[in-house]
Amino acid sequence: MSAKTSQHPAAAATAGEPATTTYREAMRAAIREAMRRDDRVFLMGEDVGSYGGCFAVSLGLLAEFGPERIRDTPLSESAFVGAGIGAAMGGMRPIVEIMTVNFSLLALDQILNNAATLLHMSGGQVNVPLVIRMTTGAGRQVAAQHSHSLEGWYAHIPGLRLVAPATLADARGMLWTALEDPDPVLIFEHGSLYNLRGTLDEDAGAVDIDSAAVRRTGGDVTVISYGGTLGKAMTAAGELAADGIDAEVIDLRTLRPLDDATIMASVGKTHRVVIVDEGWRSGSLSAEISARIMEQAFFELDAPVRRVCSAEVPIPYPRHLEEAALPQVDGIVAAVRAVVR
Amino acid sequence: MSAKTSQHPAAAATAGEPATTTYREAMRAAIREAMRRDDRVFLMGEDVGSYGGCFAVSLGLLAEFGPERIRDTPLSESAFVGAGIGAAMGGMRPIVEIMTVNFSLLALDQILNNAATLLHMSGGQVNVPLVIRMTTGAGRQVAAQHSHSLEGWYAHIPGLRLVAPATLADARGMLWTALEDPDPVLIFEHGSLYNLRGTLDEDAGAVDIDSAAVRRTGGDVTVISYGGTLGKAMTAAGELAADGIDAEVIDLRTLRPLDDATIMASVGKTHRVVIVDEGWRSGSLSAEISARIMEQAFFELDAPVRRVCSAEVPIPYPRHLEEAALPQVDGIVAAVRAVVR
Amino acid sequence: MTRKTAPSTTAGGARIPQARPPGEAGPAHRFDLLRQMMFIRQFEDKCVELYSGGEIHGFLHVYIGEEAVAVGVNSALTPEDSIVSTYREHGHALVRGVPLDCVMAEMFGKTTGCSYGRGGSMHLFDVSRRFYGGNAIVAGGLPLAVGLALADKMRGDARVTACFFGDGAVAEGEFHECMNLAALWDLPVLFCCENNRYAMGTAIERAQAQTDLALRAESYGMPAWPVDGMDVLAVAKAARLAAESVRSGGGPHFLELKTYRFRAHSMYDPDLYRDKAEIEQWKQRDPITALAGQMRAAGELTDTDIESARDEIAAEIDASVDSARAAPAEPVDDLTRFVYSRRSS
Amino acid sequence: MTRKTAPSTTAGGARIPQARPPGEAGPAHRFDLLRQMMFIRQFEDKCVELYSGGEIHGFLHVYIGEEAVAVGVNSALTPEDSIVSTYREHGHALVRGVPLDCVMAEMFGKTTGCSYGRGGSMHLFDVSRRFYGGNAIVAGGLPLAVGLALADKMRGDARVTACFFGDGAVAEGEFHECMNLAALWDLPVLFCCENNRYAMGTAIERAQAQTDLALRAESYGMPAWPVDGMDVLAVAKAARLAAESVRSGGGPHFLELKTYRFRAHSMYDPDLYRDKAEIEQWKQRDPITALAGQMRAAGELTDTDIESARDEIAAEIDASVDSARAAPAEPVDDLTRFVYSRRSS
Ligand SMILES: Cc1ncc(C[n+]2csc(CCOP(=O)(O)OP(=O)(O)O)c2C)c(N)n1
Ligand SMILES: Cc1ncc(C[n+]2csc(CCOP(=O)(O)OP(=O)(O)O)c2C)c(N)n1
Ligand SMILES: [Mg+2]
Ligand SMILES: [Mg+2]
Repeated sequence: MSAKTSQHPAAAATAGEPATTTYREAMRAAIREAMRRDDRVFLMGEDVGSYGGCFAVSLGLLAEFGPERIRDTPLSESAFVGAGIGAAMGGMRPIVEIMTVNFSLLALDQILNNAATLLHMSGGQVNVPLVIRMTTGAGRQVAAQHSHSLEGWYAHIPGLRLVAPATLADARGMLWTALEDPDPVLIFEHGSLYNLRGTLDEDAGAVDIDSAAVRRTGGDVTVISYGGTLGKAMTAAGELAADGIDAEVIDLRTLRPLDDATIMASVGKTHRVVIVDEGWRSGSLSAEISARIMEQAFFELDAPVRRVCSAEVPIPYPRHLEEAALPQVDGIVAAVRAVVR
Repeated sequence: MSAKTSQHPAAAATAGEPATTTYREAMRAAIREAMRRDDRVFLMGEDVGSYGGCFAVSLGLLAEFGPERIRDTPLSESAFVGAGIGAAMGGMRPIVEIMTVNFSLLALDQILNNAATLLHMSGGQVNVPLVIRMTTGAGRQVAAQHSHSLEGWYAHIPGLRLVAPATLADARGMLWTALEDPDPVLIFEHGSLYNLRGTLDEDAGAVDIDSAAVRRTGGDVTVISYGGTLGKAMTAAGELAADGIDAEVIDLRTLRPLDDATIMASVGKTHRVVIVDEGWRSGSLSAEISARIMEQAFFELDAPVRRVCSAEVPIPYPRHLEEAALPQVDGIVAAVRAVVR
Repeated sequence: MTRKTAPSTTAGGARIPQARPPGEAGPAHRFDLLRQMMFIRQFEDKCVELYSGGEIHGFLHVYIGEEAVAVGVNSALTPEDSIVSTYREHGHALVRGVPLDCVMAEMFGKTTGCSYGRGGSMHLFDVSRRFYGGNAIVAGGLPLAVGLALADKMRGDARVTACFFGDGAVAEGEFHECMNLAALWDLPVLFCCENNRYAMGTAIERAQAQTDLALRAESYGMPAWPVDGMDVLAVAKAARLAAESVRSGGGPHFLELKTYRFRAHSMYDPDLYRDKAEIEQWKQRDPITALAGQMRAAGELTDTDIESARDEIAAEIDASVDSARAAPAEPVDDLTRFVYSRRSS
Repeated sequence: MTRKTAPSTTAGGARIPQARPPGEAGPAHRFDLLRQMMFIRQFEDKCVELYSGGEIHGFLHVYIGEEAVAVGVNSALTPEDSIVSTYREHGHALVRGVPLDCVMAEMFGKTTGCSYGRGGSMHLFDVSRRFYGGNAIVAGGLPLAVGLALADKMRGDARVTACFFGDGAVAEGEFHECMNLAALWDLPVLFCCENNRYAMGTAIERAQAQTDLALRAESYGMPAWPVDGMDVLAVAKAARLAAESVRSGGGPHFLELKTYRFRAHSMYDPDLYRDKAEIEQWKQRDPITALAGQMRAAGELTDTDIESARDEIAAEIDASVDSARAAPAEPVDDLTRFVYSRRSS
């Protein structure tokens, strides 16, 4: 796996016929394209149809594809996720939308004990070519039960692939590649990204889902992030640059399997690392990344790896408390300063 | 929090009136004592009553306490765990038994979004003095869906306390302390321990559930383990001692909050660490421990922290493959040799 | 075990309990119910305004159109009873007696809020009034209600736990597990299904194979009746009957309260999935105008009564807004307080 | 949506389908069913022996006493249909045609096993025969069956997916969600509830508020019948009727197959929770002796027929044990193979 260097979407695209769009629209375009290309593909989940998706991702698709393929489900997370697994076993290519990661716990048994396990347990017979999309993360003042970032848990499960598109190009391009994977792929879309605006080539299409991307090159420190925190990491890097600290920013893109090569290459260059992760610190994905750097690049490190994570509290409703609980630009900047000191 | 040094149960007890017993019986004695001491305490779960508990822990208790307090439930993990939460809110002190961690996923929403969250989310009003016991771990050839070690996931959740008794004294003593906690406490009992035999003082009783224990002191390397792998770590330490490598073995005992002080004190002494964890390596509790050592004791380390974990595969049925998938004494010995090299 | 009830069916398909509660309450009682509904309505109208004005944030699910359910059911409860509700729970909290100022301050996220400002609209709590929230996971409150009732039953307390949830929740596995458990153990739970015909944008016909939810509940061997949820007197009557039966050891009961929400699911919802005509039709059955009309016809109510009630309520609500605005926000340093009981910072 | 069926009730309380399938099959068919049941029985007797002898490990859940269910239901299926089962699935796999040698080798954890030795007793798979396991999470297979049926329906394939599960599974939330989904979407699933009256040590009366499981299933608006699960001909008949209806677009059907397990739940179970007399009573209704008795009475069967069948089967089973013993174990280096399709090692 090799790292690819690409621009943060805030920067203008440089090739093709760039059009202004949003992350939401890019995701929708990806679903539409998949539905058109392969009639085994269908979208299933709560309110994906007449409501248009709880984040309006699938708005308009019901009219185009009809209720068989844009399939509203009852509030039965375990059953419809499991039905997605069964349909995938039966030859379809379902895209199952779980409104948010918060509700995915109700389907976790199906995801772990069936989707992730059937292939190995059956000795290679039962493939589950399923894609599950879900929104993750906090930041909209929706309080303790609606603000989880639990992708780290899913990244623990052998048999799954996890991706977290953080850019328009990835929102547009990861789905098709995920659908072509013979194994289950989970797509985590951070709720704060849907309105992200930028440009995307008219011919933007499938992208790899194997490698991390270096979104900003730099030599002083490596900042590792993904999904909803990439923008904060980029902003922090900008602020640090003004102070003469040159940060390299990695967007993990794929949370399982992790692209160790890209991470270690950067560590080998900068010797200092800050990991940004919206999960609660203890036991978050950031812990695994830190442990791997310990194992694979200990002697490259000039300072201990630092983590900027969420406070270990149920996310509270008031804005100032929610902000205090989540990773913020200031915290990233401070952590970087501490490691480059 | 301070570390306490104590003997592994394989060694003879030294005080009081020692009696031979098993981990299973110690656990049962703890439940019996709690039921006698506090009539708000009751035990609820699948087959805890007339079957006697799927691991025979509660055998005989139905006869003593009757079906109201030794309460068999239908196969409805989410409902009876949630009912335990509600009963705790209503003033009872329920002990809910989930047969195994594998099935606890069906109740995870209740544990995370209610048990762990209600106190904070209600601004301090709603206490949930609930104890949940469950068996964890592999080793009995029960294959992919029945061999999980997911305590690391629970250790991610703010609001929970997690303990993993690895000795007879802890099996006997942790429950009462957990019941006295105003917040939810999860007890993870490794399935391979129930037949552990040893001696226990007649007057053995409540023990702290805050601190890790140094089960073997040593100066060359720190081996951190808990629950089902403690015995393997002790055996490995014995083998290593024969080779002149003097290992300190820490039994974490409490998986959340982690007793950082005991860990870092040992690291400060040995400068070398191996963590043993039956969870799948990526994203297991071992990752968090490694990350904390990175953060708190980086400059003490003479070698990168190593982890001995389960292979990242659904646990297969055949004995030789299951053994290959789990942490074993040989692997611990090899890892220690690699870090002390 | 056999089915415990077989409610009679009227011509129109709506089934009403066969036994009748003792004599109806008088005009003062009716006026009280009316005023409670008006109170909820005006509170929520104000919340919508404050949300649009940027003073309330996050999710806001209003109950406008459904007020008769909370008011009617609550009228059958005593202060010793318990309530478990959903994210659409302003009405339940207010009629339960959670002080207006505390509810309003909670909407603002202030420390004078009934959940200390931590929860906001979806997580109102008041344990002193046995109001156990405010649960935002659909069907997530049902097991709590079952557990509260279990505690009462084990201790011999003759309490009712009223548990509110929507038609959408009926599809969740937890609903099933809880119905079975409550029926199996004969627990004192009053299940109150607020059937407003939609779960977000999903009409009940597209979510339930069996849309007669009372019939479904009955299959667990529990008395279950559909009730006109737009008629507060009907709700009050059914709830009284059911609550009395629950309280006196009759085991769990289920009320299917047929109602409708006049506004969108939440402030995020563009409400594209239902006919405007359907909404207008249901608005004709507004529970407040309906009761007011009846009372006016019976000569129990004048326009002045209504206007002065409205004005009083408006003044109370305005005052609560002022006090919420003025109330202190929680200091950031207290963020980790109450994660655990013993480690408050 | 209204209830789709109202089966008639006989005096004894057992309800049988009103319509009758066309003429019964003849003696050859009956002998075939008998032999299949004997096959399962002898296979499992051997497994118990091998377990005690330390050659089979882990969990072993035998089906002894319940054979009529798998045999009867399977007789109504075609090779194009799909099966989803539980951890008590030796019988289902064998009647489905998964080769004996492969099933036996799987018990031994050998690479010639039907799941390559990876799964053991609880996880038999044979995708070539549309046998989709072998699920050890109670009720965990139901959503898979719903999904397989959804795929068939979307593609227009006229398949039936037969989904087996126990009475205990009925209490799980997943059961409810799947019943509703299958009924709502009219999916071609044949739900086969093996009601053996116990979930491990928990008798159905202590687990289900409504022990009439067919009645419960009906509440989802799906045809549901109780069937004498000790009578293979009754099972075959009901299954044929139900499967034909499912196959021809009649939506999901539910069979409650009343049966009993003669042995403990698993090899770990000391079986302390039920009366020995109860077990003996049920053994009087052994489906194999019952059918054999009927056939003998009708002059269709001689003792020699039985003995030679038994001997043939025994020889086949012994051969399968030999071949399983001789088969290779998977090399440890292949441990991570098939975690992902593309990264086999
Ligand atoms: C388990 C779960 N799934 C999905 C959601 C998102 N959601 C919130 S409310 C709602 C609709 C619930 O409908 P209903 O139960 O009828 O209650 P109503 O909102 O109509 O009062 C949905 C889908 C959730 N909160 N929890
Ligand atoms: C979700 C879940 N909970 C608990 C168990 C443990 N367990 C295995 S089988 C069983 C009993 C199931 O009873 P039933 O559904 O009636 O099937 P039977 O064993 O009688 O065939 C239990 C409790 C499990 N495997 N899965
Ligand atoms: Mg609704
Ligand atoms: Mg059973």
